[in-house]
Amino acid sequence: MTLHMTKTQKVLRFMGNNTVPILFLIICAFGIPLSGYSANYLVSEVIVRIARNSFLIVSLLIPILAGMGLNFGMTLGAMAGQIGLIFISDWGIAGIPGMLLAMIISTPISIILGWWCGKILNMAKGREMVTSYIIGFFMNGIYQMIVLYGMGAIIPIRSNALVLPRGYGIRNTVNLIGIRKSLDNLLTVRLFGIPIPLVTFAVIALLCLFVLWFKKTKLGQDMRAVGQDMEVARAAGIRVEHTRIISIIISTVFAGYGMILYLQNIGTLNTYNSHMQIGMFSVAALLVGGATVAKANIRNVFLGVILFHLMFIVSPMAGKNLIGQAQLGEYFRVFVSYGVITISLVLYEVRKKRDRGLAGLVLAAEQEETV
Amino acid sequence: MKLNLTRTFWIRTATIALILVFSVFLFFIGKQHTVLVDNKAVTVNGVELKALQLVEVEVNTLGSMELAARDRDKFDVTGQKHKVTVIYTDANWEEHTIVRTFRIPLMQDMVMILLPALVANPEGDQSLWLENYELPTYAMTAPAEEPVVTDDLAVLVEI
Amino acid sequence: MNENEVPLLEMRHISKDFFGNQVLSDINFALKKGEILGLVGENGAGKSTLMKILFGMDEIHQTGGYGGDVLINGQKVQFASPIDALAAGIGMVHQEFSLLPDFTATENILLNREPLKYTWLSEVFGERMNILDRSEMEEISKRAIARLNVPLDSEMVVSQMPVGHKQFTEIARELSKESTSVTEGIKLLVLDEPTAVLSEQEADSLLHAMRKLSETGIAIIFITHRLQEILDVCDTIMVMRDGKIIKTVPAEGVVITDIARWMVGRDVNTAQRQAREFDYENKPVILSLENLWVDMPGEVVRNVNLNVHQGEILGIGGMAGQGKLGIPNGAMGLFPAGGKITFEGKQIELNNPRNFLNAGMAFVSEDRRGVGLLLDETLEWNISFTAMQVQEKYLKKYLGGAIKWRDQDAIEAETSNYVKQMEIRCTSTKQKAKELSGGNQQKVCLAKAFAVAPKLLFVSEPTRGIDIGAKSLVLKALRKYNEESGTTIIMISSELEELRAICDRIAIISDGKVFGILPATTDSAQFGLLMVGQTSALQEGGSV
Amino acid sequence: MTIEKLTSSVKGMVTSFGLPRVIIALFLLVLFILAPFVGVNVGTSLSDTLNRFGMNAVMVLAMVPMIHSGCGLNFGLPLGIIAGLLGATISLQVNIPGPTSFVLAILFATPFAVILGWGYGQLLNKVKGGEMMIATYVGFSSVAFMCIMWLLLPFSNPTMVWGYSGTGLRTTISVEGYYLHVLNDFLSIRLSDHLLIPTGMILFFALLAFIIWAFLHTKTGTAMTAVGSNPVFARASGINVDKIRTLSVVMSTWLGAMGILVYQQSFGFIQLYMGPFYMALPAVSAILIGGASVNKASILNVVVGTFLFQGIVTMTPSVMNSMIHTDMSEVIRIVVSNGMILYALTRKTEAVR
Repeated sequence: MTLHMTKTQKVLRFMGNNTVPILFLIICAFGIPLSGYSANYLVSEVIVRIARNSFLIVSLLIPILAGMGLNFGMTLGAMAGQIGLIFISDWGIAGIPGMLLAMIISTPISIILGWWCGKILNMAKGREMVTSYIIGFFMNGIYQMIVLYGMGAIIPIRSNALVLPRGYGIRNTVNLIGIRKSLDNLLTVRLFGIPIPLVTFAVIALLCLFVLWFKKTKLGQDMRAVGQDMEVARAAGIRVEHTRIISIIISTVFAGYGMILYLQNIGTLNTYNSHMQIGMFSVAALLVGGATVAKANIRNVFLGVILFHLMFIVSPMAGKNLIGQAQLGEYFRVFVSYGVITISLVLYEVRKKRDRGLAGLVLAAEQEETV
Repeated sequence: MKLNLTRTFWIRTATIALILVFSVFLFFIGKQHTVLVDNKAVTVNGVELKALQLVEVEVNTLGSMELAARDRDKFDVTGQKHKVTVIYTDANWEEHTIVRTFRIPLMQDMVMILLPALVANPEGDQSLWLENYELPTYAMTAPAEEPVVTDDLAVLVEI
Repeated sequence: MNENEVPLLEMRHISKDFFGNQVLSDINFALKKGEILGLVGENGAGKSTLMKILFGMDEIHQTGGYGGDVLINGQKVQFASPIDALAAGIGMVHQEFSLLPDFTATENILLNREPLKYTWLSEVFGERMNILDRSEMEEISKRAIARLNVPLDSEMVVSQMPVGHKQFTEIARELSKESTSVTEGIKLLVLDEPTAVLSEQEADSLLHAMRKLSETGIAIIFITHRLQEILDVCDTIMVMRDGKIIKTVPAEGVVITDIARWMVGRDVNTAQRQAREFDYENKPVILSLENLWVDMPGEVVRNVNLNVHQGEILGIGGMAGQGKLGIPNGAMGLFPAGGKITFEGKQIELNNPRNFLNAGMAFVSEDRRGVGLLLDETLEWNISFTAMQVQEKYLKKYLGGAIKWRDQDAIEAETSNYVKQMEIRCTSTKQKAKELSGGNQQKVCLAKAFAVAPKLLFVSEPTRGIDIGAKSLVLKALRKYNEESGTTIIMISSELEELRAICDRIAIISDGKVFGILPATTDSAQFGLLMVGQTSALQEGGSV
Repeated sequence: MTIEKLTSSVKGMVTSFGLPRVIIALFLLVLFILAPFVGVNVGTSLSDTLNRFGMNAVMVLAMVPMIHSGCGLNFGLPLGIIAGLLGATISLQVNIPGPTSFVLAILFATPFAVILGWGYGQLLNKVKGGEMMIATYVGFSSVAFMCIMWLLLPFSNPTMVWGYSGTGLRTTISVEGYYLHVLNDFLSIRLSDHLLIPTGMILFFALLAFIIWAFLHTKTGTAMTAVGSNPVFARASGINVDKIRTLSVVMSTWLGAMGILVYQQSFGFIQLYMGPFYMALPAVSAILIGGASVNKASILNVVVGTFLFQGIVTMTPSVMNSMIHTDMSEVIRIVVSNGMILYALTRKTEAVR
């Protein structure tokens, strides 16, 4: 039974379902002229960021498919990727072989971390998000223990450029000169003077194709089933817990690869910070693209990267031109990143409640008909 | 756990083995080395060789560079097998070109090509003109401890 | 049909007890290929336990298995799990839909049994990396739907389907289980109240489909409360009561009244009759419900009109899922409700429990653990809480009432009073509610309601899940309370005999509406008819 | 007592107390035992622990009302801290030196705490079941929002604003001359050279703890506990669940504001901008270490938890540093505190709601 909707109601509903992207369009529409950046500059910056970030964001899609919400535990994958990068930097492996080797090293680490994370999340059904978020913090402690105290002491690291002067522990920043932009610069085409890293885009396109293909596999179908109703899936003989763990493992592995891709573009690794931020920014970007906790697709990823990073690029300059303080714009974008996650989470919960209330409305309408 | 020698098991094992082999391969081709080219007087087999007046050196196709006497410079290369091209003019103002290939030991970060030795023994074994090079370990005056910032707030606003 | 044929399913001397509580005893029946067996009985007659035994549900194994033999095609079987039963060609359609809302009919029909197309990645990552063969899936599901002969769109998403189509999807899922090397095609289908949620038209087409299926040789066990449907479609009728088979008769020539009598007609002396003469007609109406609707999942109330007289004990009965539980829950404001409720002449605003409590009503919920108790708190808290919050009992006031301090002594005294009075077995009044047995928990719930000294008391399923001794204590306590303090009591129960034991009159709810109100002394067959949705010739017992 | 009896009673104690808690308590005990052997002064350590206990206990106490009403762990503590910061900065702006400024700070912080808490409570009522994640992000976004405000608000006290531009508040503001150590020094007892008891601060905490304890014994407090224990029961008993929850959130927010003021007077500085960002996590894990769960907490949990947590935070750096010349305390703190939160989140019994 459906409630009849008028045209204005439909528009309102569309607005309601796309509040966050619309909000961001408005912010960008005000921010871009205020910043005074040229279109050319903005486009080239956005392209750099699509190449840099979208792989990471795509890694969030699969747990959403399995109904586990936003995987804040993707920081675990990022850590694995960083450990891979530290090793190849130490060994002095450069270029594409270096990246590939870093990915190969990160894979087993990601798998173990993802498996562990999935196990924990199975113990905390119904509050996966907050749990995965805390897992990120917890693992950060372990990561620090390994990287700051273990590396150079127990795990052999030879390079003086990596190890702190005290003899163990990795420095704050690791220069990834060996693999810096090695993928981006492999094949670059200039369109209207804007450099486009073709190979990186090809890799991202390949990943997107994989995700689309994955949804058609048996495993993908099982994940959709588990995501909708664990009990029904279980009754049909699907191994619910196992499937959920696999979805987290896949996400973690991809996050690791995404991190390597991200850092090859940046060129320096902030050993103790990069991974913590990346979770937050990826989640925020995905939500800006119109995804919710329960539904996300590839369109959301790209729309999100574009809108979110446009805001990110323009806000310091816009703040400076508006108030005279660039600092203000920087705080503004941090506020917006967190704000957007807050709004999305709230809207999701409110909508969930509203849909539950809908059944009552139908009943009341029915009642009025009969009376 | 019972080991199931099924087809899938063998395929998986083979895949893992393949990835491991591939990693080793990546290690070989991706390993970065620094090749120093040195134009200083050296003594090889008891023969003292003078530095060349002016020499043009190129490793692989990384662009040639000119070295005057007592100059030293470097090339960054990946992989083990490389080619060095040396162009120099001898006392008779005749231009000579020497092209040699050489191998760098896998775990050696730095090697040095002794140009006078190479010029003197263009056909000789690479050990005559290529020597492993280690960065001198200076007696360091207790390096300043680098503060480690593990708090991710510091950079939160700086992306 | 050949009489000497080996029956498809045979059950011999099946018995089952849950920790000494005999729920099934000496069940014998046989089912032939293509036969439709109508299985009827009140709630708790043992139908579902019997089906659980057939399917080898975990619940049965965990409670010590069962006695007797189950034979399929003359072979003794014992299923370790429902999966095994499915593999042997037995399918079941539950009353509760087990469907995924965002999947299409096809996807649901073939859930976890999808035909796959090979991809090379599966060699490394296991067969779940094969992709679904959509066209094959479509074909299989269309074939299954065709066997049902209903207009079901295989590509429609379940959440957009009318209820009937969801039911068809469930049945099609069972039918799609064709013979493979490991599993056998469907031979026996159990339908648990499939028509309960259907419109008449939909139910007709389902019955039609059942006939067609039986013609193809599939045997069907059809569980329903709609007796007319049984007569329409079944070959054999089996009536169960109190864990025994009362009658197994061919459907031909049976009339509805017979079935109804077999269903409910138990020996009168099993339940202690405490009938009394109570002249409710001359008492004022204390509570009236008009056009009440309640959105309580699984117990939807659609349009209830009911007058309750002061001082009476009114019983509300009916089959599970018909809406009888929705009435007190909606009236007390626990679930969204609409309509009009008047108490002592004043209309009461709905959807806020406080209004009802303030007006002097109280409610003992059927969901003891979920609604009735603070499981993690002491008995004292449980018993005193509502009275403290609503009527400011057990409070010491300081600073002119600005500070309302919990009066521990008063709470303790009151609690031990109730513990003694109601014979609540506990170590102390400080014991946690979750540590008590079900019967004692129920007594605590009653004490909580008595503590507010209500003028009208809703009691929902007061004897659910408690042993016989506690049952009669609870019922006695209710009757005593009614007689001593003159409190009007509305008791909702699935057990008709229990209602007949203490109520003055009984309203039967069917399909979310009051189907009839009869004095408790009426012959139980009359109630049986009402419960299965047959309007009785007798329509007395006051205004509806 | 026989050995079996002993082991079984120990086992019972461990299970009732929770294994992680026992491990943490034993760890702290070992640290205290080791301390004199590695040349760490126990008196100083104890004094430090007490001081930190006083500084943080009120913020841990701020967890109690929300846990009681079933709103879960208050990851949104930064919101309360912001109310406290507003009170502190306005008090400094008014520029009345001495202990009076502390009273003023409390007075100014209160309306902000009530308003923010009320709004926050309304929000949490709309998202029942998903409180914790949303609380986290409400905390984060409010901190980020206040970063903008600290730059823009028209404060002018020269001790607070950036010297070179004359506008915008500094990142850290000293409270010297205002309320530095007002509570610490009140009735403080010096037992030895190394052992100083900050009586005033502990008394202040005791006062607030008493108020909360007393509140939980009133009619409304009883209702709050019932709402947390079983909201459906409470609703069926005529309680306005949303109102009680909002009240609990307001109380938590106000306690958060008080907590940061106590913290500042001892610490000596007001930390603005990203300062309050992660302050919720230590408080959350402290109360969990103290034996609280996602929906049950008592004053005792607060006291025990804060002591254990702060004890570890003070003892690990000094003892570890003297033993292995490595300061792993930060890592240990991260692992212990987040591990504790994870432990609480994954408990089956607590995952019911």
